Amino acid sequence: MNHWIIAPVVLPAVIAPLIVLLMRHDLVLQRVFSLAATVALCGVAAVLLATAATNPPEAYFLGNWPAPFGIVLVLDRLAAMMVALTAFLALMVQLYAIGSGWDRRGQHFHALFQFQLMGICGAFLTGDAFNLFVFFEVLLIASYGLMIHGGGRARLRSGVQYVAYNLVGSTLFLFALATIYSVTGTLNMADLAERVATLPEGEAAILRVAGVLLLAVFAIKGALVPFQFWLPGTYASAPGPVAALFAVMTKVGAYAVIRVFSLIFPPETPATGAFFAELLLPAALVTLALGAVGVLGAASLGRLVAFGAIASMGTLFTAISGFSPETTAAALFYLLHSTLATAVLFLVADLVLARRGSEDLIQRRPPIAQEGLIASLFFVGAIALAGMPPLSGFLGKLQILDALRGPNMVAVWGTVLVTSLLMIVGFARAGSLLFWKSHETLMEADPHEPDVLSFAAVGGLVAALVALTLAAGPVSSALGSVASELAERTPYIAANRLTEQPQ
Amino acid sequence: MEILVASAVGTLTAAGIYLILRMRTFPVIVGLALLSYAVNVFIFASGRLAVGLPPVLSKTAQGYTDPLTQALVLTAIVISFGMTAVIVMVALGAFLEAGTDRMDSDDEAGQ
Amino acid sequence: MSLALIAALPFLGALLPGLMIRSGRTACAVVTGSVTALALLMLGLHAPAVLRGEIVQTRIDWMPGLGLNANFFLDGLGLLFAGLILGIGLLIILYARFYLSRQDSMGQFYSYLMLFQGAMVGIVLSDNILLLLVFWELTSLSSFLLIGYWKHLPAGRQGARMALTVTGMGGLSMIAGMLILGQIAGSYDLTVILQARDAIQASEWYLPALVLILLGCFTKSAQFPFHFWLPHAMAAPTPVSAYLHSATMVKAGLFLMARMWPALAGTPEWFYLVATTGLVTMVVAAKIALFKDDLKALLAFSTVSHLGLITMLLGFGTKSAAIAAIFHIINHATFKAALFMTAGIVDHEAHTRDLKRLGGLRKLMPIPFTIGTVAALSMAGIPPLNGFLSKEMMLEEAAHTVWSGQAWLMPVFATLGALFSVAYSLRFVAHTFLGPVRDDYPHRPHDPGFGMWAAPAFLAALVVAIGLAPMPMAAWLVDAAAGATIGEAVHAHIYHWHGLTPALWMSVAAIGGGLVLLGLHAPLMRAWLATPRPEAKRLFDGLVEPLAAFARRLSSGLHDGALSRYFAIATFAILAAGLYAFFSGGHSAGMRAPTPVEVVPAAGWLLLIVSTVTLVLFHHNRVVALVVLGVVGLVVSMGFAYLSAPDLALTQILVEVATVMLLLLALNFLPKRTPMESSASRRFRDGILSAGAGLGVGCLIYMMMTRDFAFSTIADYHLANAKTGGGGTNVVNVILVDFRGYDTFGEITVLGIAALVIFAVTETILRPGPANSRLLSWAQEHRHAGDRHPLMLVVATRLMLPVAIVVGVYIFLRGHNMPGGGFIAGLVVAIAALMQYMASGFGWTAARKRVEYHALIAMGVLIAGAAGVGAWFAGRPFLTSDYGYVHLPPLEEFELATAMIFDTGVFLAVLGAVLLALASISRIAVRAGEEGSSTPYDIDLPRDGFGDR
Amino acid sequence: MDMALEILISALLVIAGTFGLIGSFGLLRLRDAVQRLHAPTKATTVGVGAALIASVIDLYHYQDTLTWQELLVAAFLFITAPITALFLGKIHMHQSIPREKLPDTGTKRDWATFDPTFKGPEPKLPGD
Amino acid sequence: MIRRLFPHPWLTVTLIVVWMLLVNKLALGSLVFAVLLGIAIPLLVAPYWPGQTQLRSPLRLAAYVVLVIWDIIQANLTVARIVLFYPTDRIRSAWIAVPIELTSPEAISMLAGTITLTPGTVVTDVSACGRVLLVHCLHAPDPDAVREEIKTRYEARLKRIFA
Amino acid sequence: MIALALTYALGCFGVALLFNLVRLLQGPTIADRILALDTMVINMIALIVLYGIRGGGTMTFEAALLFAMTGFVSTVAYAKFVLRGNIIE
Ligand code: NA
Ligand code: NA
Repeated sequence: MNHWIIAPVVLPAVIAPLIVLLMRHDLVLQRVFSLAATVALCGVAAVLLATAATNPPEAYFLGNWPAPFGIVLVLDRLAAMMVALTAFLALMVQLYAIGSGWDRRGQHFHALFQFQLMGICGAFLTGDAFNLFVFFEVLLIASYGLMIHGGGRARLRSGVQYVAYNLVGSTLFLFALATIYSVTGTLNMADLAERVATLPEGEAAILRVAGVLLLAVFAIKGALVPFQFWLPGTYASAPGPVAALFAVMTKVGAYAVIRVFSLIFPPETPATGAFFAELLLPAALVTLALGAVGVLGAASLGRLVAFGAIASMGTLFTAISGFSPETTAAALFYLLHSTLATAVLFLVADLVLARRGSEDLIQRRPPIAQEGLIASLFFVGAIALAGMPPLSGFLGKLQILDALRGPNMVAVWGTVLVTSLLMIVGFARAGSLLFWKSHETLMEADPHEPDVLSFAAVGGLVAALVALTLAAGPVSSALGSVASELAERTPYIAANRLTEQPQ
Repeated sequence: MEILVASAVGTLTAAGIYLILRMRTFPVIVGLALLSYAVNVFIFASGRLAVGLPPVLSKTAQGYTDPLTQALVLTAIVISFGMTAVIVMVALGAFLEAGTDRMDSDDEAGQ
Repeated sequence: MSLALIAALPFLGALLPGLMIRSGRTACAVVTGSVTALALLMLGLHAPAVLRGEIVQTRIDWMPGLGLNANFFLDGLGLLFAGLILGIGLLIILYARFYLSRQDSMGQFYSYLMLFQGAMVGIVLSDNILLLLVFWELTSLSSFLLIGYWKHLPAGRQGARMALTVTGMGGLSMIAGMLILGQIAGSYDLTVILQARDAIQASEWYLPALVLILLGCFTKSAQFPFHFWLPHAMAAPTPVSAYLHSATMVKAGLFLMARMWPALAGTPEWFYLVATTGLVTMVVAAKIALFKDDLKALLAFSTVSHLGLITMLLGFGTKSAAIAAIFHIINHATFKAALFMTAGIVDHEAHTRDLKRLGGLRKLMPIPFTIGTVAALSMAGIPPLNGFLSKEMMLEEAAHTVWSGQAWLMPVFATLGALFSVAYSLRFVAHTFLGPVRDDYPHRPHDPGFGMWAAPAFLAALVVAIGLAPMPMAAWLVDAAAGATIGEAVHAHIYHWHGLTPALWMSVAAIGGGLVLLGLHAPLMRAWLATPRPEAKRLFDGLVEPLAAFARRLSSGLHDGALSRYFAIATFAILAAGLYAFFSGGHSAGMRAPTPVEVVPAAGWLLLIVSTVTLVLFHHNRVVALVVLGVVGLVVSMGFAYLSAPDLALTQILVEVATVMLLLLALNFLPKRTPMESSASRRFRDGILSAGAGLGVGCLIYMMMTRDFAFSTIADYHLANAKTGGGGTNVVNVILVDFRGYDTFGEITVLGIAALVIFAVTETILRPGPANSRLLSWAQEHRHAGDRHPLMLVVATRLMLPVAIVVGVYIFLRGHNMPGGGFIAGLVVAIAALMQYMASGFGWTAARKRVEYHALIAMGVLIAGAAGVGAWFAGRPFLTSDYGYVHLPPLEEFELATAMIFDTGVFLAVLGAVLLALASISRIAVRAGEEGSSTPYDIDLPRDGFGDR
Repeated sequence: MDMALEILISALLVIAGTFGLIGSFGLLRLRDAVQRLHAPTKATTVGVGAALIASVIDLYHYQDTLTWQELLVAAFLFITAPITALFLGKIHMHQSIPREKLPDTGTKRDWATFDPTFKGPEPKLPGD
Repeated sequence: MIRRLFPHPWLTVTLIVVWMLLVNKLALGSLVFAVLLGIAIPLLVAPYWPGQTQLRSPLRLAAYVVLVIWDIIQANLTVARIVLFYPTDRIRSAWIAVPIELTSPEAISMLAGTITLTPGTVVTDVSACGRVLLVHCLHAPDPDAVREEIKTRYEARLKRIFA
Repeated sequence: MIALALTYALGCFGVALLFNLVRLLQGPTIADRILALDTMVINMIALIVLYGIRGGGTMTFEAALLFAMTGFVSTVAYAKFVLRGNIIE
């Protein structure tokens, strides 16, 4: 059995309590250990990526219980990719948090950060529906802590909303899981896939309800309309590096949709058919539109980026709703891209905030330290998130448009392109208001130490975007194989070695 | 018995949702608590009802109820306790910082 | 490879200026220029082959899956454009070196310029339409940066945004068009698409694709009605205007129409769309140009007009028109760039570009005057300059083109356009250079240095040279480019004299009319100024600003933090989707026998329903709400006990108490009442929504409970294997610590994190800030009773704390076989500890605490984790358990299971988490001025039995 | 013997039920809050006590297991009931009864509930 | 040393008994474990129970418990009658202050507990000096008799039990 | 006979619960409500014991114990809140 599979969960799960236990009062030690753990996680992710690329999906039978009776982790290409993305993003964000001193502004940043990673990795790796819930909760509760890290009026007030909204989401998740269990009698995802495929006709209605509830849960995480409301306030109020890390949190929702609805409820399922895709697509398009409108109308940089994130989720879900290998591959490419791009912009927003004290886009302010560099980074991030060339966002959108030919083509293309324009205009407005200003009011820029670590972190993310762009060919063919593995389903199910009831 | 349980779950859900639609943090938290009662019973009942058939193995037992849903509910109870604790604290913090316990934060939409 | 390198060189060059600027402005310009020169040189190396009719290709895979590849090819058309871009680029670099002032950041300028140059070269060399799109959009972006280069000018910001908006929109529509085109042709490679004319023009998607692509071309080339952005882009420094807005970028649209000509042209749709647009643009823009006082605005509209001219020619769809178009592209590039640079020199020297403030410069700056005059005459189409040649060709084509059955229309309007062109060209010369020398220039002008006039002079020389000797100077290039455009070899014949053709008469009419117009300029100008007309900026602002304002209202209106509305929407959406889902699927009624109803459970049910409803009705009184919530928790726990779930009952009741204590601790600081805020209609809406949700959930669970499982459940396995595999008879506990121990691991982690979060929030509240100030000035709402720590409670606790710990140990140990376990035990002990806190107070109790709660949590998670990791050493997966029976004489045999280690972790984590959470909140009260107690109870006993006081 | 035990058990059960009901009835019937305090805290204690004894005997008789665990429950209730009553009584004294209606302590110090350990504005009663 | 190891010997005994009651079987293993707990837990909670209580006579304590149980049963009947049959306006409630001589907190608590458990009387407060109990009587036409009974029947016995 | 007595006792405590509910809703003071809740817990403990007798199991004892413990703790908590505002001070 390949113990590497569980390492992304165990590693942070051990480091975090160790930090709490032994280095609670020593920030330097916390930083060293936490950073080392994240680096190690990157290494583990690389191992997993390599394993998954060359091997069929592999299950890890926790407690040595056979599936579907115990909990399994399943390493497949998708899971490995998501873990790797998380690890990389986490490393950059952590560098930024250390460089900018964000980790100093409250208690337990590093422990919560590691717990957050534990939750995210756990959610990506699990092959059990209820365990997915548990790790959703781990990642959520850690995210609550990170979101309100540092405290303060605005953050706590948005924090209440964020927590409340997600608590409702968690409750909904439980409703959904119980409903699924009551219909199928199992929780293992592979087993669910098999049972759902052969479900008696009379159970279809309840199953569909369960599916809708699940979709709603994932939609909350993924900020899909009409469940996107929590995002702008939360992301705009969260500490910069946390918002950047949250770039991958929305992707957890997207991941879950991909996983569950391509494994358990694929369009060829008799009981559900294309029902979910039909729900998903319009919602995704509206999400995209709303996000773009928000970008155009945002009054602060934080909210601008937050709406950009919503728009990117709309794009992503649009691609996902195709539920074909091509669309999934396109979606995954865009997923990688938008995670990095959103993170870049949130970090840039924090750089601006740290120097200016406000992200207000309306009032003109004196220039800021390192303005040229920050402006360039903003520009790069903006063209990435708006999906302008030459960065991967453009390639991603092209791929999505190319893959989504069909009856809904006009609606999809129209929405994607028009919203791109709105976002371009929005980002251009914001950029010019933020960084182009009257020389008459020119004052000496606030002296602000350029902290190398912060810029290195943003640079690292930008470099990743560039790398993704340059290596788009190999990456997208790899993602093609991820998507086809998902579409095939049988390797994943076979990895679970489902055992019959001993009766 | 089923109809009692179902109506109880429905009532708890309705009450919970009504309260989370209120404007202050406190009723919302109470509503979330009710909702979590509702969902706990919901999960529990999804394993079907049984009276006098506890999930503890014994020679004299005439049968057993579904132990799995019970384990799931236990997990759910614990998690929602943690979550409730957090939201209570965050709500308290928000109240102390802002001087109001309004849930709707109309000041956050940007100027 | 070398084509890719040509395209890449400017991008690489974009990195250099920033580095070189430290070595000085000249070095910076030299390096930048060398890169361009190198690219030009490499291009030149390919020229012979291309001129022979060969096509040079480079193919690099980028995203083969998508069909987006870095494929480049060079044919005559590409050669022409690439030559123009690089050649004029070189001149602009030279010119800019002297044009930019010391305050301007030259490194940045050259970087942007090179970026732009690379994008343009990329467009014209692309052999893949997706690649072309990449470069296409890049030109929009880099031009955005260039137009906004002077950040201090509001006009620059707006012009940049307007240009980006308009060309960006065109680019996006072009994406759609190109994707359709690729779909029809089966490939995104241009060389393939250009061969697929028949398939493309026969496709039902032809018209949409054409419209979408043309939208891109027209916006980029500022064709009517998208012409308005160009004059505003003139806020850019003059080198930018000269380069982007006359020589190159605006020609990208023309290039693309020429490029796609073999595949798209020749249909009526093409003709009417392209030729008409071109014609209208030519006339309208020329007319506007006549009335512009700003030199650059005049030139800008003249550019639009000439682009319209070329567009019209391409729209005709004939070979000869295409040749004329290509030739005019060349000519326009030469005279217009020269004119822009001249205007820049004037601006640079006189510090104004306003024609009203100029005039008489002929004497002061003869060199610019000469250059400008030559170029302007060419633009006016005065023989023998090159502008004349191509205009003649245009008029000739127009004369023979019938528009929708109207033979007169094209020639008349073409002549009109030419007429305006003559007028504004001559006005440029006359009002700038002719007339008397004035003494009120903002700055006294004189001839600039050689560096500044070299580039326009060179271009003016070209104007003359091509004009005088078109065949040797330009025909070969026209042949190559036009051949590539049309798709077959052509041989252009360019002469000054064609005989007394209609074109000649039209030309004469244009020159004559133009002179008349110039003569009448002053009164015409007054009339023009008196005529109301749509102003582009106002129109654009009128469109974009309300749109942005609407966007702001919409998005912040929707996302205004009104959480209750968010919830209402979510509830409604889920309910609607759920109902839709249910009624669209097959459903059969359940057949499971119902469980009989007994009296006491029915009473419990009544209790639950009534108290739940009461809770909702009286929730405004928060304390009462909490008491009633206690009833709900009690009944639910009781229900679990009744329905064969003892573990659940125990856990639920314990958690309930902890929750209530938590809420009470918080409520101490919160308002004690919830105000009545919602309107009756809001309450009604919420009532409907929640009743609907409740009904839905109730029906769902009813349907679930009344049916049998469709498959055997996995719980059967748990029942069958709990004892033999997990070593315990309490199957629920075995599931928790063994079958699904991983869930439990996650669950205690959640609890631990919750406590850490609560601790962290407390810390932030206790820092200096509004919350802390509020606490320091905290005043209790009501008078408090005395006796904080009643004696009887303290004494009872002395007994109950140890007993509860014993009970905890007992419950922990028996958990594997009977209801109980680490979690319940942890809660029991935690609540006993809380009782101690309540009895003697936070200060007194905390001062005597032996362990850090943080450490308890961490140890708990670590021990649970260690129980999991331990299995690795036995070569088993995480959390694999083992158990055995130990016999230690004379004691009886007892069971030891590794799961107990795990459960110990659970115990510690739960204990630590609950205590840390509640203790954290208690610290807030301490800050609020509460004094800790130094005694276990408040009563002063006359003689105390011990000395602790 | 069996019969006697059975009667005993039944009697205990009837006592338990009766006193349980009386306790709650008293809670309903009695006039003021302090009076109501007497009913449940006493009668239910006996009610539960009888039920617990019945349970011990029943288990011993029918299940053949002598369990004394129930004693712990009873002990627990006996220890806690006075404290509950004390607290509720304090609330009454504090909120609903004028100080004059209560007797003096006869010592220099007042009743603990009124001992001036806290100074603040006049009460605005919570809870109603 | 012994005092250090057994801060509250009676607590140790109590815990051993409680454990044996809990496991509900008389086995050597359980007893060993009970003793271990009986030693460990008092040590653990010792900080919360400062000082030591002198229990002079455990036997008298047992007798006292029996007496109280008997009184509870008797008084229950009385209260039941009042609750069921007395018209509410005929119930003569009374507050009485009961001065006490007990000084150890455990003894005072035990007295108060006894009074409350005996139906008809409830201790609702103690004086701040700890020398007077405030007792509410449900139906006490003669409050002085009640005070006297408390002092003689319970307090006197408790004085002898606790040092 | 036992069965009959058991049913009687169950019924009594069931009705008692409803009495408690009425007092809970009626109040009028917060102390009345807390007392009603506390009594409810006691009645439920009785019910647990009675169901234990009916089911013949020993499983119910710790439920009774923990209900007693939590009932007490929560009553004290409510009361301390009303008396002092802060329950842990
Ligand atoms: Na648990
Ligand atoms: Na009592």
